[in-house]
Amino acid sequence: MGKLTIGCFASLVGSTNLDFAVKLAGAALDKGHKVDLWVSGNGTMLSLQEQRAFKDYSYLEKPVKELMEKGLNVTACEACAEARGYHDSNTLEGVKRFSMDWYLGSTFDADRVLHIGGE
Amino acid sequence: MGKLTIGCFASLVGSTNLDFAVKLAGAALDKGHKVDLWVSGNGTMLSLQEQRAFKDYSYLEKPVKELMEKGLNVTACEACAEARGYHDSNTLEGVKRFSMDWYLGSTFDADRVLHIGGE
Amino acid sequence: MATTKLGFIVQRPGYKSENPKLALTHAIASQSVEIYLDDDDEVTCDVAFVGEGVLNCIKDQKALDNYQFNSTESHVKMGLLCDLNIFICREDLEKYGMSESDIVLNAEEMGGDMDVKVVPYEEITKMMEEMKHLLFF
Amino acid sequence: MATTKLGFIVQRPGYKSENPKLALTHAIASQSVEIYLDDDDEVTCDVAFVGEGVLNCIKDQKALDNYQFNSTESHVKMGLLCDLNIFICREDLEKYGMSESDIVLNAEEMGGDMDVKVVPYEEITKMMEEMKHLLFF
Amino acid sequence: MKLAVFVSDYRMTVDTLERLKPEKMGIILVQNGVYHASVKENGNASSILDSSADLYALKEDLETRGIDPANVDSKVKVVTFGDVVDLMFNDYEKTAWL
Amino acid sequence: MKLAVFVSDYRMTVDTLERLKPEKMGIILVQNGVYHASVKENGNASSILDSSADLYALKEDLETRGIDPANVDSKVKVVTFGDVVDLMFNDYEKTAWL
Repeated sequence: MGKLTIGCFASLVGSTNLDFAVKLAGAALDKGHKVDLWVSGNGTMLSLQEQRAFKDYSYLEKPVKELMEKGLNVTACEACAEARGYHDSNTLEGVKRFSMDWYLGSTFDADRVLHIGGE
Repeated sequence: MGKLTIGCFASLVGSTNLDFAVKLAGAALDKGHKVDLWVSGNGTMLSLQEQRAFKDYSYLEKPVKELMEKGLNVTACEACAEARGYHDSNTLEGVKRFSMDWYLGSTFDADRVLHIGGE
Repeated sequence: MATTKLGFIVQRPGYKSENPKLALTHAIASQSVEIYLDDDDEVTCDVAFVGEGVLNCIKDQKALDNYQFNSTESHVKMGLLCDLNIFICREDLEKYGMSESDIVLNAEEMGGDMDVKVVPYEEITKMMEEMKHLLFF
Repeated sequence: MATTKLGFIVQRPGYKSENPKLALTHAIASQSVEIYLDDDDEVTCDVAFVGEGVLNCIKDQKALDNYQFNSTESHVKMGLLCDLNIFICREDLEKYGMSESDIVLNAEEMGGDMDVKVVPYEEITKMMEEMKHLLFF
Repeated sequence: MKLAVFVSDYRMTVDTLERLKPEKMGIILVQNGVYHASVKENGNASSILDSSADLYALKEDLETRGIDPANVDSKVKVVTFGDVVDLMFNDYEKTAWL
Repeated sequence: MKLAVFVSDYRMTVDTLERLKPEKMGIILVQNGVYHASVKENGNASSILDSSADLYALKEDLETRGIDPANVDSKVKVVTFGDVVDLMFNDYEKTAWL
């Protein structure tokens, strides 16, 4: 079993990039891999708590919480989050916040890295 | 003098769509026009309070406040905001939140509409 | 009594951005706009799918099963249910190898009476001429 | 002691998305990554601008004057100041009608020693082969 | 109709522009759209400059990207945000943001 | 190198794909990239299908867009999220998301 680091830099609602990242993370965990998920840029939207669940919009809080219980490690870029008004006080429980070096640190011993940039 | 309604549906940081919308609104106000700014979709990011000012990111809270003092009318799409975790309690002071019909209502007597979609 | 006509032009496929859905939800909001207007005033919305935008109209989109959110198809149906004029460019359907059998045509199963209007691009040009304001998505 | 090499490939112009800047800020973060690693382990980052990505390297970008945020140019200079290898594809510069006189070449005025490396695409391919992981922006 | 079309991207992702045939058209290059005013790809200027529309490019967006407004194609008039407002109100009736 | 390239868009905004020449390449069509697996533009299949790479398309993303996985081009293998994980770990070493 290996380690997969996913970096997702795109936004939550509309583009399905974060939806894709979360589903892929789930599939990798199910196969016994360790998974780190780094969200940066607009992708930090994932880390904000109390997003309302509407059927017209992606709603990832529930699947992310379930995957964190299975071991998914989610970290948001602190500066990208702060610039958007997402602070420690309104971050989803269990999601960590670090500076960008965390992502590089995660890639150090990753067997595979999937960096979702493309916006 | 006329009325300009701007609808901005794209995100705050990175794309300069909201920056553009705010500058255009300012230029129109300076010329004596009335300006309504509707933010929807990822554009609702504009409405979240306490965004940290970093030189690497757009920071629109200050210019938006200044323009609101000059009469700029800013309204965010309530559902789009809620879906992203932006609630009444953390909305920038002076920014209104309504459902999508507000945008259509604003266009009713607008002389010009600039709808910034394009994502 | 006055009417302001808005033309919504959807030029891009869905799912990469939520704009095609937002076009439909905003157009549907014309149903409740009177709370902002004087009696008898109204805002009406026509919606046209052009270019790659016609890909939004493919039927049997299983977004709810796979990603747990409503498909763009369901939004098109909601628009029909609200009696919006929904135009689909015939040339662009053909360009992408599609015919009427591949796309949403109506919202009959939800009790809707309206059909989508598959029309030559020329008709969409005419619609754009008639509108007071245009909103491109 | 082990080194993990990352290759950052910037394929798009800036200002439409913040990704080109985030490529540089993340690559620069390799300077402080040791807090997450054992002694002597390291992560190094090379950055390459290809395709329309080379437009990020045009000099005299006045983003701060016009939009009150740092330009992508200033991020390229910060990368040089942090001694990153920054490659710019020569064929793509030529494709877009530019020469070395149009682009950021160094960060001398900030005390940097490194120059950007304007190289044939082949060199960038070689860099990509050498890296353990690739990150496309 | 008199239509002001905002082109905000260099790599166009829609084909709408070439299909619009208003009686009067202005193309306002903004954001990454300003690259059309100066960048030559393989020696060729952008095909947008072949349009019979009136062509404008936003000064602030040119400068932001390192393009000297003095160096844009002679067919393109460099305008400020204030000029854009005047164009919208005085010269055109409707707008399209592509 | 052995490279898995994720193509996530129908209208490509980069020219990177045709320039990548790894020893072994897989192209995984995801998100709006899945349109390449089935849509014919003016009667022509996507030029991506001419690639000598191994071609895959994500089942969930096909279905989401109303494309029946049974109807994709015969060169394209339909895969699940789980299959994508296995491809990444077993068949390729590096990834590129275009």
